[in-house]
Amino acid sequence: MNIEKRFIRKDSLKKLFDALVAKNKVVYAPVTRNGKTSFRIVNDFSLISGDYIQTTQSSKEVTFPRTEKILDFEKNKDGIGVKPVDIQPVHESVIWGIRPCDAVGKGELGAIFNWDSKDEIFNARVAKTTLISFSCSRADEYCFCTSVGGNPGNTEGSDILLTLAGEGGDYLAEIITEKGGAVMAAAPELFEKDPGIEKDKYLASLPARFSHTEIRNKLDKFFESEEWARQSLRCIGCGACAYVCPTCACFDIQDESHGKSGSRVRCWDSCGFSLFTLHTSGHNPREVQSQRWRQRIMHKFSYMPERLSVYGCTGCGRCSRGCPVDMNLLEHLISIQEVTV
Amino acid sequence: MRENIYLPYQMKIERVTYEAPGVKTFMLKFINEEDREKFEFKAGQFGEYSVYGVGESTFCIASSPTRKGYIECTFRQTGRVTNALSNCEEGSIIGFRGPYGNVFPIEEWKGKNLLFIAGGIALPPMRCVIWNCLDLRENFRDVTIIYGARSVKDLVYKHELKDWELRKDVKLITTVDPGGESPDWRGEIGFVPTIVEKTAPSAKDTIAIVCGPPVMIKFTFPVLAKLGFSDDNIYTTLENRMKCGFGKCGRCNVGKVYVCKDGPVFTLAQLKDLPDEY
Amino acid sequence: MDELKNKVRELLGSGTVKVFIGYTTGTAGTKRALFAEKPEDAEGLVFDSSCIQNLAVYVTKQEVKEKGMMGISATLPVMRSLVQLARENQVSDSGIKVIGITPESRLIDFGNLSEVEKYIHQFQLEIDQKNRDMLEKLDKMTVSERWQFWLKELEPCFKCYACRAACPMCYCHRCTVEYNQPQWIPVPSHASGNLQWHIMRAVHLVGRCIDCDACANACPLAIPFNLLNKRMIEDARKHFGGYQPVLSGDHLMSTFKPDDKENFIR
Amino acid sequence: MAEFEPKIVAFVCNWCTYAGADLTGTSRIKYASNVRIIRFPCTGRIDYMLLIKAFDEGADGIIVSGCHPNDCHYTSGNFHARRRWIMFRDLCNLMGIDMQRIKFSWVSAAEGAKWAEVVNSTVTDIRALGPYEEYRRILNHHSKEVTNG
Repeated sequence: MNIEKRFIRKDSLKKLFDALVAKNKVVYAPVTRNGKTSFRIVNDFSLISGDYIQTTQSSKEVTFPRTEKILDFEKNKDGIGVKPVDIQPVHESVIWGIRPCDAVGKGELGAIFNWDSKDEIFNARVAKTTLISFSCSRADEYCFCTSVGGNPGNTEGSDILLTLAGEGGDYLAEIITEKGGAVMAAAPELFEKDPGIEKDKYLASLPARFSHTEIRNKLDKFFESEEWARQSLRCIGCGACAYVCPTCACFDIQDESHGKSGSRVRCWDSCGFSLFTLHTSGHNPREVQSQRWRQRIMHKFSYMPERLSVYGCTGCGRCSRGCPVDMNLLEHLISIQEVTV
Repeated sequence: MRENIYLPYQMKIERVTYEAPGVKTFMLKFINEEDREKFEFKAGQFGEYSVYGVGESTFCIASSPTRKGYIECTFRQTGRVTNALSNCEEGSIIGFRGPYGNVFPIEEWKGKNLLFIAGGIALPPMRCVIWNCLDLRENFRDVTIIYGARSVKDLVYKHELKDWELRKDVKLITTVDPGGESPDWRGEIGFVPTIVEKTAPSAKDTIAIVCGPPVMIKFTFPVLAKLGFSDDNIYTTLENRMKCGFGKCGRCNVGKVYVCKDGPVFTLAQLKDLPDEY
Repeated sequence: MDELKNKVRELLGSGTVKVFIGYTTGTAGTKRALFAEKPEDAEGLVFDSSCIQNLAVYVTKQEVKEKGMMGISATLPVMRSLVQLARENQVSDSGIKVIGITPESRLIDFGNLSEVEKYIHQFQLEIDQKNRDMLEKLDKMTVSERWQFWLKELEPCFKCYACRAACPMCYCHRCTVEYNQPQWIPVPSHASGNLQWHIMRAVHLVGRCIDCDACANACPLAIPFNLLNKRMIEDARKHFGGYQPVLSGDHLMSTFKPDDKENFIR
Repeated sequence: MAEFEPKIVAFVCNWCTYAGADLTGTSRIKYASNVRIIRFPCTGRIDYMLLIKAFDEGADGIIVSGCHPNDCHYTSGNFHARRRWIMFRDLCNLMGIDMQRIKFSWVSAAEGAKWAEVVNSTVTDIRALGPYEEYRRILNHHSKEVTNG
């Protein structure tokens, strides 16, 4: 489908939001609390935060919840009854106000969940989610989408992309997919004719800092490098980077029961945890933090491109912002590019 | 194709066999007739076995794909799930997802000699391929099995070892570590690599399949090399921690290789290309 | 600042110390840990009031320990942590050299941990007014209101365990949450799992927490769970006269008094 | 509707309260049947997480009971336990866990009547409080959508 360009006036934005809520969509939008901006279900437009470069967490939780039930079981007199989770009742939802880099993350997650067997639980959620992205007019020192093939006005993955066109507060709306078209159909009168807005003029300027293909080539021979140990010395091995990341998909499968019944759930896990790869025998293939840090970088910038044909990083910078010890991914990637093997 | 890829087949424990201290074999039958008929696997593949309310655990299918209608698994009681499995009685229902992973290229081995080398609890993954080959015995030339364990009581599949011993078309060599023998032990005494060096057949036209604890593997490979086995003719299986079994949970990869998809079966030549992460 | 750099150059140059743990400037002016191993690395050292990470967390990290004798620039909370860690046999004079930094940014070249102990005992372990007010506010709520407060506050917690990782006292190789026989703490993040995790964390730190706020600063979601630790510090004072990290002797929760007062046991 | 019957879990020490509860039975003193007794070697062994686990498994109330001070079979297990409970109660209270649902007592091997009284009064109190709905509501909330801010 060709991208259709329209124009939305400042005061039409709220009307569009209200129209979506009125259509019974579950709308996730950025809300700021305790100084952190996260996607929450919002019914009231005034609660939405406008002043953020990036949300603390990515929106992946909508399609890949941190705890997702996969089946229920119940012990009965005949043994055990097992009921797979019914994926159909997932609500039609809209993610409002995500950044283009987050929308790219949708595709990267999708690659992981579909490269071999298809994860229909994930796919059902994606199918029912519409992404209304907002281009970036500002970037900070953590952002590096342009270094991994994105840009502040990237349409990839979004259903509609809104670009703030100057001080006036009006928006250029790019309707990218059929889902985006359906949003427009919810309030067609709000989508006016595009007066010919020059989108690029309003986007943040963010020169690329490294070349992801160069990094990828370099990583092929970088496994044994001492750089990993040097970089990860201050890493304390928590899972913050993985949990705020829009593309990290590592998970655990756990059973939880109360009395005779319970559920099996799929829940987030992180390659940064020391017990992630621990064998029951006590042997651990990735014993120290440098090996785990290497896995994180290699997986995103070498293994994923090779096996899944996508990079595992959108350049959103959340991992660096959320890191308690300032493990700055951009800085580390640049240093990998600079170090001689 | 199952819509929910995490959904296990319901399996009934048909028979429990005590193999060795802490080691049991389950014969599992599909509760659903349709599942039973559709289910197919090949030697070398593994699955996720689960006790509802406790969790899932990964291990190989220990029965041969030539024996239809059921699968068998052998496990040692070590962690939470294997402990719970161990407490299951005949008739209880457990979950099974699979089969996952790649297979031993048995087709390619036609007309060759086979040398199986296993240590301790690593005979189960081997047993699958041994029976598979024995059931197609006419396809192969000499078959030699070298199996060692710490002590006589730690040898698993004792009744099958007897079967193999009696067969004229199989050469079976069993061994126990020094000090592990019983008064009536008639097999070899010594560590597996030493016994391999002493008793292995010629490397010419021979495929070696090696499974065992890391330390055994580490010392057996050089012996095989010395005997003239090429890296392409030595097979083994890797076991890394896994949760999903289909390349999503992110746990099992060794470099860019996913053990759950590209493995668990590897040739030594392939292993040498991998980083030391297993 | 230069005094610190010179001191570290001297320590590394003479080989007294193999690695010096200090602060340096990180992204956007924030401060982060620096591991100086050569005298010239000392050039990167900085110190100011924004150096808030508790560096004592690194003295139990295997990869840092392997480098040999450690030196550390220690603010009051770091010194307290070190003394507590020494009490728990995690660090000793043979493994660490402490360069103290007073609240006035004066350097103290401690000869050994006993001197550090003596120094920290000049200061009471006391929680600040802002948090005291917050606790008071919570006390005024009904039990149900407090329950709702915590459900809401803990709801975003996705169990990244940054709070645990940032805490110098959480040095266990295998934490209770990682034991699964039995599974003390549910692995997934959900209301009851989060509640249990934070109760457990708070209890394991009773009498050991030195109120450095490293956990709260580390939390990527800014969850105020450190209020639990602060309440425990206040209560220890109320019930048992408070505590201070010590190099020897009894620890608040490993001991008792026959006349400990309570009013709830029938 | 039938009257609410609270589920109560009692964590007791082997040497005093368990023996005391035994005496209650052998003395043929009748007491409420709502209690499930779990025997421990000593109150010092009763991990605080067990109390939370009891709520997690659906208990409405909890009794923790052991030897009187100075009577501990292991000399000081109950003193250690007491100190822990003092702190733990305050923590739970701050967390909004209803401390009226956890009762602590010292019941000796000779106090069969006291045990009956402890159980009966606990059952009465918990019955008045009703089922612990607040805790039950937080169980099994998997895959819920991200909540409203």
